[in-house]
Amino acid sequence: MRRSVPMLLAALAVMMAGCEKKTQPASTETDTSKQAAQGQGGTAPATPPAGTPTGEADTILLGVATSLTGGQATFGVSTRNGIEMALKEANEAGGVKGKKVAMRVYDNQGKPEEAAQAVTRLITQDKVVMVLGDVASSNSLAMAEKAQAAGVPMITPSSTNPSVTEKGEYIFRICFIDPFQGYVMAKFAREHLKVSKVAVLQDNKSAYSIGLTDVFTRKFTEMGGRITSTESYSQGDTDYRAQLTAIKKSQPEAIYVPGYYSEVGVIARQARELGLKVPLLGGDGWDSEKLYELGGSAIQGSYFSNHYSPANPEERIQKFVADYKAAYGGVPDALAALAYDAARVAIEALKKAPDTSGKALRDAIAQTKDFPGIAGVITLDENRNAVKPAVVLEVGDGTTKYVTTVNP
Amino acid sequence: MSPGAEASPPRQEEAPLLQADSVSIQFGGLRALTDFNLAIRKGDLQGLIGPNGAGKTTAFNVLTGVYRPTRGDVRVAGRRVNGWLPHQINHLGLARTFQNIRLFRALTALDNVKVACRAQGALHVEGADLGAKLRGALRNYRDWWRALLLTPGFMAEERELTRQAERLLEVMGLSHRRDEEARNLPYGEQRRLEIARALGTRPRVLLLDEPAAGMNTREKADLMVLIRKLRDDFSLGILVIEHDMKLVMGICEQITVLDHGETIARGAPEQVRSDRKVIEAYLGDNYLETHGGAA
Amino acid sequence: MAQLLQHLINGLAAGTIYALVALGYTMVYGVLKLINFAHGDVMMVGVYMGYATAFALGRQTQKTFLGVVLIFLVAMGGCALLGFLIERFAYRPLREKPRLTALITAIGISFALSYGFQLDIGFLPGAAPRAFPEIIQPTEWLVIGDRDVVVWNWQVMSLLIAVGLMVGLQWLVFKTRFGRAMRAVSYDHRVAALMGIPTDRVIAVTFMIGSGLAAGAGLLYAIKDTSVSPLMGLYVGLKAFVAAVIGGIGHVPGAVVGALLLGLVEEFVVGYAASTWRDAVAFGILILVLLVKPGGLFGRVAAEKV
Amino acid sequence: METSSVPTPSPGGLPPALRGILPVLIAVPVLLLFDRLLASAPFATYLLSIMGVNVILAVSLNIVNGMTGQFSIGHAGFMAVGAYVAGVLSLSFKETALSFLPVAASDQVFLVVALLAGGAAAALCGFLVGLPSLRLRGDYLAIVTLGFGEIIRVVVQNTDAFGRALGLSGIPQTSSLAMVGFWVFLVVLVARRIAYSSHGRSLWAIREDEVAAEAMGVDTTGYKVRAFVVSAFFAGIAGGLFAHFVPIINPGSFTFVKSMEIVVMVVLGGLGSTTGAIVAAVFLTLLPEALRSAFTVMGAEGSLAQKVDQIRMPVYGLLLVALMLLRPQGLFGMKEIWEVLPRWLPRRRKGLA
Repeated sequence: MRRSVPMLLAALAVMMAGCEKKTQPASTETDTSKQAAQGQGGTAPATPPAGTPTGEADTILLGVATSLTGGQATFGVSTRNGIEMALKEANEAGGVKGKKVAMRVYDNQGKPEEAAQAVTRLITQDKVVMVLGDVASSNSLAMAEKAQAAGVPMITPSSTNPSVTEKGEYIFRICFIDPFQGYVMAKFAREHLKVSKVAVLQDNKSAYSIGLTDVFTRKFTEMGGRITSTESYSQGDTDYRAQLTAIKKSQPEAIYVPGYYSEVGVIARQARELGLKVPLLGGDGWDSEKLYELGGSAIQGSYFSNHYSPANPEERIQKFVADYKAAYGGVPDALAALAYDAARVAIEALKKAPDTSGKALRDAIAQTKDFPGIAGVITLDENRNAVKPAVVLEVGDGTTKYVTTVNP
Repeated sequence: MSPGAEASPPRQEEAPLLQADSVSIQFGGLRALTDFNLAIRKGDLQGLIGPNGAGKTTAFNVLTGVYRPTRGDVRVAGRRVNGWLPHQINHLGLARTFQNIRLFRALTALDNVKVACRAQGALHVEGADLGAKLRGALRNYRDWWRALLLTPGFMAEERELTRQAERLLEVMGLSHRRDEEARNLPYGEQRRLEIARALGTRPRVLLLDEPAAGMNTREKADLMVLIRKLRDDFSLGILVIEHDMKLVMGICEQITVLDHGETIARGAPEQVRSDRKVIEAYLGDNYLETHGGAA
Repeated sequence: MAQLLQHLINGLAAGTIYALVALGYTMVYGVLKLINFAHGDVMMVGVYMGYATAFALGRQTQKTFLGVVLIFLVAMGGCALLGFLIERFAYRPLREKPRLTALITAIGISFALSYGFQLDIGFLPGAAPRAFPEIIQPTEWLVIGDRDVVVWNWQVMSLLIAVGLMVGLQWLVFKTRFGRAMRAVSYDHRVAALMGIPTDRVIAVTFMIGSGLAAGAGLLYAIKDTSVSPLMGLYVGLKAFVAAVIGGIGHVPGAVVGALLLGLVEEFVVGYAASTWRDAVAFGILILVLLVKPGGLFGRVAAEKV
Repeated sequence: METSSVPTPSPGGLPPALRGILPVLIAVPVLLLFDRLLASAPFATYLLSIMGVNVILAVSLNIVNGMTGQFSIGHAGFMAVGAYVAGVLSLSFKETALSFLPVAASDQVFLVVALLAGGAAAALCGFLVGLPSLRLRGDYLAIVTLGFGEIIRVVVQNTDAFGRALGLSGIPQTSSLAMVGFWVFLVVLVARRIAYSSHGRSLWAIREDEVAAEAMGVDTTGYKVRAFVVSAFFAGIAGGLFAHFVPIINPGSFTFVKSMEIVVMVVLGGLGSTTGAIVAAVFLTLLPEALRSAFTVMGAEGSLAQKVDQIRMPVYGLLLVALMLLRPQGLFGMKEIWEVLPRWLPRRRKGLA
């Protein structure tokens, strides 16, 4: 046994020596070596995906992976409904090149490993030509890794974290990103509400919330405002009085709460209870009918940034809202609208592309320009992100009021 | 053996293997043991008796390190062991059995003994010295590696353990139960297996807690012979807790009598039997009737 | 100063609820030496029962005094029944088995309840949180300054209810025949059975009382935080359990002290230090207390009989 | 798992120095072959990898919960430590390679180093958790391990280097089926050899009767801590592997629920049975997959197949309760599959006759 220790040390020394030797001369070829490294583990994007030849079937299958169980299940359900509706409409209009478009949905339970498993199953077992999903950015990231490696295009309807589309050229997004949303609220607070002191209450369990907080804090300070205090909570909490009491002491003129509706409603109630009368500000995580139930009258008069307003009088939007209500009951939230848009972008790409190979579809999606989506006009930039305006909505009694649109 | 153990002459003969110096223990307000003294040397065969709740088992627990004495010292092989852990005290050569049999029920008879053999063969972490502890821990981790790699030394050690354990089973007449799970053994054999297991730790002093409980007369007679034989063959000092007066009087050379945690008598069997206090506290208590007579 | 006072009030309000839940843990542990992991989830079920009752009563009736009493009665009664069923069919058969078996069973029940209630099949409510109706119209009981410190009627009410229940429990355990039987069972249920104490019945009733208390606590909790969700039991249950262990599990006043302590510490950690570390602090205290005083602040570690 | 059936007792007539590592020498080429065969089936590879990770977790937890009789319900915490440490290492050495090796091989070397670092970090945590808390009795230990898992989560959520709530993404996907298989094989080998050595007997003794074990000279605290360390090490390895094929980790993957899944596997397999843990882990990993496929084939698109995921957790709960009531010793009890199967088979034959 004693002999093995020096041997181990020697081996370690050799390895370390090797390491250092490599790094300097290899700096030019790191890119290729990295490429190869990834190819070793999964499949290199250059190799044609396994699921290409689906020509003989009379349906084209799209894959959907989203969270249908767990804390954010309502988001996943909206996403699925939106996609389902778009597919139904497309099929009623004659499908794509004479073929029907169908989807296969898997639940990722809100966990990245399940998302990765679901997307792998979609691509290799079900041989889908394209993947749609998810809402939560960490799940989309896991899916993006697999889709990129397999060379299957993926469109995320509503993941706002910038890093998702950075995974590679097969990953697209049709909504705006967190930095923009943070900027929108900062601008709105400064210019529209004309407040200069804002407190922040972030959800420490959610990357989305942390991301928005960071950008908002930066932008708001740049615009001459002041963040009076930053507090945090964890998803699933129900008592926020300690944080709110601390916030109250800092005497803000508004509170930025970039969390999810499930917590925001309760936060609003407790803020009012503690005598905090200032408006709350938030992001698209607020968008759910549940918000009115949970927040009651306390949440009224607060603002959040969103992808679209169901109150927008434009005809196609009203038609979408009416159709959705008829099919699923309830006003479609932004996630449903975005999912609907994503599916339509996907169908459009299927129509335009010469075949259903990953590369052809990828190129077709990348060319999306001035596409009239429900949630804004979609033009994809060189980073495969949509450049879109955001709307700011005011919460009313069981509904929202359109306030303003902020352009990028 | 020479009486008057408390005032043992210094340096003349070797220190007792097990010694209790006015040990007291208190649980909350309850004084479970008061000024308990004891000395056991090689070759001793002593008894510890007393009515129920007199503190006999408590005394065992203090001696073996399960409880820490509130006052007084316990010395094993000349070392003060107050606050030591039971396994450390065991490594100094003190082994015991339990009143309510505590075998490793799901292990085979052989494995029961092997556990004890192994533990003794392992390391001696003595006292609370940090350096010793670290050395011991490191050696233990190395031992695990040897087991994982099945080194020749490790294999030989395992074979040696098996051989030792088999020999002890043979001594206790349990060879035919070698591969039987301990819980499936009949009561008497379980008691004997406990003794075999205790012997596996290669003790110099053996504490037997009611070894004859639940045995019939014949088994008891056999046990008496066996205990004597063990003392001689393994050159042990033995301390027996026993309810059965006949057994205690029959084999012990010196008897300590406890009542309410206090030592009320000590001496040779005849001496104790005629002690007035003992008769009052112990034999007077309907004891003769219920236990079918002693003297 | 005003802020400090407000934190104190918040902390006490949270602490009293923890205390009521912690009492259930402590009672069950007292008689069965079992950590009833499912306790928090029983509480959650109770809250949903109250929620359903409130709905059945309608917007007007649920706010009347009788309506509130009815809601509490239904929830507490229903939970007592649930507790009885769990004890009868899941724990009783395991009483003579190793303690680990019962612990695993408790964890299993906790899982089945908290995840079962997340399904949206049949009567099950689904995962999304719901707003608990304001069955008690919140009014300000005490306002200091320009709403610098606000104390609400329900905060006072839940404190009174909690204290009342604790006193009642203490009286039950130490002054009644049933309490004596409970203590006997707690000491050694086999011996108690030999002495003619109906052990099964005592344990069942203890379970029912504990579960009923949990339902009451859960309702107060739902009134306080205005929302219900299937996972609330796990969160609150865990915290209450921590509180019970800190106080010394099996010790009634200990559970209360532990719970108030935990409520205050959490409040002050969030209010004055880093709110992100709150959950770590709760468990940190737990581990610290267990290391320094393995039996909790008031409990004693019973020396194992050898 | 494909490796599980390799029995530990090695054939005689071999040079003794070789005997200890012989099974490894046999396993490696077999695994590599297997890996090659499945190279064109990414889904099977993914599923088998997940399964392998679950097997490692279950078998390692079994060392503490089964063999030693302690009750840890914070295993996911150790897994998280391993995953994060290995993930951070791999991310920071992503661009580096060893000059004297082909890139693929050098990646594997880095993977192994990252895994070992993750395992070591987890083992250290195991030591830290184990050392003080193992003095506590069963249920208290359970709650402390649970608390430990939660504290890990909070720490990760507040550390920028660990990506906070978003977690780490872009970890190189260098893990392969052969690598996972190799560790599965190793953990099984280690568990078996511990179980059949004097160390294992000491662990069993602690499980059976701690007081008696202590009185027989077994350093119970020491053994418990060592069991914790070994168990945590492999949980860390499992986490590291997990991080390298998912390949994104965030705190949501290592919650109390994950710990409970592992506990269910160990209890279902039988506390103390290594093969039981393997069988249960394989079964519980494949069950939802199989049900989902079955529903999909039956044409119940969507609705039913999704219910599988929904009802999985409550079913786990009920399964635990039913198991404790009907068969508390689990599938195999303390025994291994080859000790149990022969006894089952004749009985069934008798039943048929």
